[in-house]
Amino acid sequence: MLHTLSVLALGLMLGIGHAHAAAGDDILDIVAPFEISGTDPSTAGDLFLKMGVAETLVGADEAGKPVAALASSWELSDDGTVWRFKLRPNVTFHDGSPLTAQAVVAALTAAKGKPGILNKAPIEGISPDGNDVVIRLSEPFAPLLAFLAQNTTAILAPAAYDDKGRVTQVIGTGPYRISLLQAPQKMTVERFDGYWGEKPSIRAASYLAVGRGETRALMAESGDADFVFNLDPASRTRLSRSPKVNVLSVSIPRSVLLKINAGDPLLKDTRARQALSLAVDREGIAAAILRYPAAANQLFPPSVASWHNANVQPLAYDSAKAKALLAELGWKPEADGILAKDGQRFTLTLTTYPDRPELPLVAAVLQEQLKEVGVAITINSTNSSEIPATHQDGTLQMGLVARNFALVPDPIGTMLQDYPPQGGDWGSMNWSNAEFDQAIKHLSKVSDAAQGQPLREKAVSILQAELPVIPIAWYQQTAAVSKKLENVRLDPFERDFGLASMRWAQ
Amino acid sequence: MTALLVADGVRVFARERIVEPASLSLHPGRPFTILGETGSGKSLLAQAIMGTLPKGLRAEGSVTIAGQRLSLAVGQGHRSLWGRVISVLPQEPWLALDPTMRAREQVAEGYGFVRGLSVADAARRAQVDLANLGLADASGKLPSQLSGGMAQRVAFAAARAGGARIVIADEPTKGLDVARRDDVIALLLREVAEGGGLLTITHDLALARRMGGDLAVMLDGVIIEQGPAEEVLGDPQHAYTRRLIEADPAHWPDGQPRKAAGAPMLVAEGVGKSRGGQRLFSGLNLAVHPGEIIGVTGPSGCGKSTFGDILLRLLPPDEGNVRRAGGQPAIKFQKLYQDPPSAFPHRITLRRAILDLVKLHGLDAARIEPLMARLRLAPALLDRLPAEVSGGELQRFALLRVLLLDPVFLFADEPTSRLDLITQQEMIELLVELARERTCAVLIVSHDAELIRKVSDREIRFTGKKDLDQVEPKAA
Amino acid sequence: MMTATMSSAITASEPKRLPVGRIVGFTVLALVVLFAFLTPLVWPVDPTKQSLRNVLAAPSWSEPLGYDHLGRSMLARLAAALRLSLGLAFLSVLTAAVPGALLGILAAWKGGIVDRALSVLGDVFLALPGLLLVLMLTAIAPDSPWALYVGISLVLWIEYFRLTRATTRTLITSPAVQASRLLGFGPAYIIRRHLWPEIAPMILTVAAFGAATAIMAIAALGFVSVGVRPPTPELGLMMTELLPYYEEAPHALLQPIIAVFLLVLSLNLIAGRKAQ
Amino acid sequence: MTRVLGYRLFQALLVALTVGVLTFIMIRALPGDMAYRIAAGRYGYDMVNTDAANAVRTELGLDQGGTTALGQWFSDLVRFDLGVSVVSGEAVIDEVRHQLGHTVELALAAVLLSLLIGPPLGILAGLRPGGVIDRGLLLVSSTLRALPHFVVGLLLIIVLATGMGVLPAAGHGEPQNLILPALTLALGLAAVSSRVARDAMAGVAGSPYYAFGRTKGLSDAQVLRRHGLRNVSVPIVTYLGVQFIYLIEGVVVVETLFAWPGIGHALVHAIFARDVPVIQGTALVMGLMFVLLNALVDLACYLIDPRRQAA
Repeated sequence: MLHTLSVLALGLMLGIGHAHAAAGDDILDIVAPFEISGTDPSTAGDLFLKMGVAETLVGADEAGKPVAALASSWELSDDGTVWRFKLRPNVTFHDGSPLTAQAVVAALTAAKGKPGILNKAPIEGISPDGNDVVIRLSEPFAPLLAFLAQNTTAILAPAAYDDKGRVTQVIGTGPYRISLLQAPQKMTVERFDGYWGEKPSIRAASYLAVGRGETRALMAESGDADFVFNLDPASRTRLSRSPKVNVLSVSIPRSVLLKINAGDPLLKDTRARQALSLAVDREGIAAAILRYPAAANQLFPPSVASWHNANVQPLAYDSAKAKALLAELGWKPEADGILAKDGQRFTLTLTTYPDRPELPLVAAVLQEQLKEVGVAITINSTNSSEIPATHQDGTLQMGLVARNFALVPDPIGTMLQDYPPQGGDWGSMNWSNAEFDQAIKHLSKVSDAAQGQPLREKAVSILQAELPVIPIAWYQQTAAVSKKLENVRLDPFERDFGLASMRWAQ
Repeated sequence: MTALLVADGVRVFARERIVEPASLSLHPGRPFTILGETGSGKSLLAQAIMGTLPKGLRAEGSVTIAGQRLSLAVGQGHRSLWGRVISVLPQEPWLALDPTMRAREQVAEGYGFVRGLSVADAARRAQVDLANLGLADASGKLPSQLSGGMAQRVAFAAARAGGARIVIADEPTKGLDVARRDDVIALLLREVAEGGGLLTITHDLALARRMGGDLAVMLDGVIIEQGPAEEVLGDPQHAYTRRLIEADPAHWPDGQPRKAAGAPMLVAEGVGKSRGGQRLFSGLNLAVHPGEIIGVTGPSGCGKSTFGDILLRLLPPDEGNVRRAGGQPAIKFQKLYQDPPSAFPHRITLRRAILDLVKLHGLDAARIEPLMARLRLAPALLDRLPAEVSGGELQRFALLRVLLLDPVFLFADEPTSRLDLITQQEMIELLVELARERTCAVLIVSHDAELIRKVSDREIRFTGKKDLDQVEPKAA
Repeated sequence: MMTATMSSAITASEPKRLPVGRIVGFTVLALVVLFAFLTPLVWPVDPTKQSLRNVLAAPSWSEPLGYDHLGRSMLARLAAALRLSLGLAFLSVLTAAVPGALLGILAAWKGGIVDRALSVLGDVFLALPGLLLVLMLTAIAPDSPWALYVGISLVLWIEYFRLTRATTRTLITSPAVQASRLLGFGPAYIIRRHLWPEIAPMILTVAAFGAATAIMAIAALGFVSVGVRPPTPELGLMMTELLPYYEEAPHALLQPIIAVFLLVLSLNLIAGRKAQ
Repeated sequence: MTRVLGYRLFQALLVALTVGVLTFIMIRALPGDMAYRIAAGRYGYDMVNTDAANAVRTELGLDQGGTTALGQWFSDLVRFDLGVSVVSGEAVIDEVRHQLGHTVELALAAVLLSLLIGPPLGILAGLRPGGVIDRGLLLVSSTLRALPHFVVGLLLIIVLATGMGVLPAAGHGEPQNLILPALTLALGLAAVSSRVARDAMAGVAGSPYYAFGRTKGLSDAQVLRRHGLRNVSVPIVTYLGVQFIYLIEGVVVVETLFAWPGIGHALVHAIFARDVPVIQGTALVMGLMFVLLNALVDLACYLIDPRRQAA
């Protein structure tokens, strides 16, 4: 009460002219849309990793290749089932306790017991061995390194867990330690002096979750935030003209795609899916909604070099051909232009979710474009969980989703989840292809990049031909960064804000 | 003896002139009363003199107060006199007292802010004033806790506290019953006896008579007669003044009481009623015979109206019972209300209201016209809303409405208390005449004992003592 | 007669601006309604039809209000959004007013247990943040205006209930009603001639305010992405969608804002200034 | 007074009862699978899948009957235990306390600001009905009332934050962060409270006791102080009670616009994520706050108005 009053009085009496300190001090203010949904890495690990609070056993470089992190090196047994990780020496947690093999095993075991990523690897056992951590697999599993770089596997100190395995406080090993955590919106961190690696230049930083894109843009514009993550297309255009900020962008392994129920009578025939794909004007969508060159002519963008296949026939826009294909399947337009066959009309429900604001817009454009070729779409914009839920109960017809292929730094992790023979919540549905399955299965066992290349090309070309999902657009991540800040790089895998390497301009 | 206040050619204008030039002088120790009906312009005249005319009205002429001459056209100079030299005893003191301030404080303000006394002194003086008025206990009370008479006295003390010797009393007896009215008159006269100036505005002939001093009679914005009160009232020169005096129930011709005849058609036996835990009356017996006129008097709050409502079965009695003899249907028992506008649906025309009634009971619409003529109601009035006709006219419409149903019993609850004298007389004459003609029994309630005495065949007098009641035949 | 004119001249110490305000209010509302409902007849363009070439184009003769960020006709969208807001507001107010008023009369008339039960029900709704109700309902049926409609009606009815109950309670014991009863009139007559003429103007006032509240609420919910979803044109949603382009295309963002402004202002003017 | 407070207590009980039952029924009626919704809330759209949903289902025992869960909630409530958020795993009471604190801070600042803006202007206008101030105020308040909160908020941000750069656009933590959201709410509140004050003042200034005060010899300032302010403040304070509803609704929009971590914002999120305990707890606390505030208004009226003390 008194506080409020005095603030008000101050503000009013000084004619609110008192310049705000938020962005003026040496605290780096970061704003992003992600809410802090708890203290457990399984729910909020991404933010602890992004803010440099927690670290994983394995890291990833900008191409997604595994690099040393808390594990300084590793080796794989010849049969490909036993991984031995050598821990980096002289690493301490923020509470001063040392990083031991026991601590790592405990953290990984806890992570494996919770929804996340480790429970999807064929792990038989995790055990300490001296200063090493040994992970035994039931079968060779090449993406394990990428899995161990994923944020839900972040390593916290034993003191972080209570007796039931729940995380009560965040004690990591990263260059920054948490000084204040106000879930779900605010977190402040300060430099951790006992950090094993290079000492960061930025002393302290704050993180604020701001859900509204417009508000984030306004904060960048007004100088309230030094680093604003995830800009909406319109604000990006506006901010790029602002004298105070630089707008950075990086192509990321995330694609907008139409998840299709290939078991649906209307969509069973590959030609029907191809027709839908041909009816989509991707360039138009990219220009109007995403406002950067993002038309996806295949599933992966060129930046994901290992999975981008330059040799496949690009997906194109040709509504005449789309109509021809549909006519070939026996569909005839009715008076209102909507196709029908045997008294059944070509109508589909498109499920999407507004968590990513561009999705409903893209859905609206798709609705228009598909109407051109005689396909009527009903848009159901709902909770993101409806996609996996309706996948499971089989009622989904089409879903418009933004899929992150870098859940782990190697897209194979996502591919394994999304495109298994029985279908995946965020990938194929009632579609399978023996050649494709073979290729993917093989890939999960091959750890050599060059060796996997033909397999990847094979898999991508099958997806391109059969279209269990129809790629629409590729994403770019964008951020507005204050000109006072130097050495800012955007991580295409969205693992890290890069706080530790930033510095104030002199 | 110099005049305390002289008004010279005071006129009031709205768009046109609504108060014609009026002049008067107010002397110490001699009350001055302006008598007139509602709308005669008497209050406007007083407001012009006081300098409190509402927005939209302006005055001309001049007023000299305590030797200071003010031009009303200029409209300045009053403010410094208010409270110190001249003050107003407002009408309806309940409304004129701040509802959220205790009585003593409202009086002490005059001492504190106008005379500049300290808070303690002001409070002490206020307490003394209130005690002198018999209100020592009321000083800590809020206006809502005061009776009308007490509020009037508090307002009087508050008006006087600033030291003003000239008091303008605007309808000081409005809404007070007879006993309280006498108290106020005594209070005002005491002030005059001490050498103060008093200008009273009233429509109440009895008040004017009791005040004595000088009297001016106003009609349609004109002072038609002015002079010492005894002279004006004793030998009125103007036809209107004569008419006004004749309309006083005291001057009505004595009626011819009739003996009750026939079997009683309405019988109350041992009726009793309480309200808010207080016994109003009990054990009342009454037999109403066809065509008789029964007067009811008594102080306010004694249960007169409640008794009438019980007879009409609008309220259930707590004890005893009411019987209707002769199998008369319910609609033959009707009521006339005290405040005519509140007894009609507000938003429909009188024609609509009456035609609704005709339609409901399948009455003969042809009866309306002659009856309206009898009641001296112009046909054009039918197309007005209740609020657009005068109180007297509306009460006659109410009479018309019930007479269409050929009632055998009519409960007239203070039917003329909101009407001016002349209108009152017309109304009562018509009521009595028509009731007699149709052998309709009437139970008429009034606070005016004179009126009751003149019109009724017999009288019930509520004494006001809670469980004592008295039913006595009228002394022939 | 002089009496009547004189005293009304005196009591009207403040100028009677209310009728003028109402006339202006009704005129503006009528114009907005005409715009909303005539536009599709005169200008039959699909409000969801996109032409990506025309994104954010300024007004021109061929498209009087310009295009939005997806190249949709602003004119068609604005008219459709107004129809939605007006329709929802009208329906909510109607469904709140009719049962609210009837229950109010019932409670006052019957008194006793009926009155107490209904009043307690009213208190429950009063004590519950209305927003919660609307939010929950919109969560049940995320895509449809139906939830907004039910939610807003449930919040609004209480006002009518309390008002009619209070008015009826006073009127029912008034001499006028007593007189009508004595004269043999039944409840239907009393409602028609006594209650309705008194209650109707109040209901108009509350309804106008209620409609304004509803329109604001729908827009506000659209702004927090609850309620109707894209591509349905809705005023709040249009503002949210066009907000990022406030520099590029201020004309587009201003249109829904002006539409809400005119609607709410006209309704407030109709309601008059007393019944806040 | 005891009666009034007793009534408020009764209202509070009603709130607890209805919030419990109503939210429960509604949540059960929500479309979609609860386990999936909660999983989406917990793990985000990138990580929600059937495994996560199944884990949630087992962990939270979502298969148990509805009545059992409702009974559990009520028996916990009696012990002031609102349960644990199914999304974050934090105790609901802690989450609500944390968010409520921010909302109360914001709301309080808004009410105080609005009281500084609205009633004084309204009283000035009411002293001269039809005058320049009155007409000007009518224009401004009509305009403000016809503009949605977020439009006002945005205008303020664009002018004061991005334009002039004197205030932060959004965020919280610094004292200055409070000013813009509070001002946004306050302008909306003042637009109405100024009219209430104006009408009350015009009524009081036209009343016989106000006129009597003047003819008693008091100066304009004395009459205003002695007979004006107290009588005007009763309707203004009473109206505050009504404004709290408006405030609660404004808070949801203003909090999302200004990234203010309050209870309205949290409620919207909890509904999206089907965090039943948080929804129940938040709704309960909001309802009880509303009742409490109204009780405070009753108390304030009681202190201001001696009529209530006498009654």
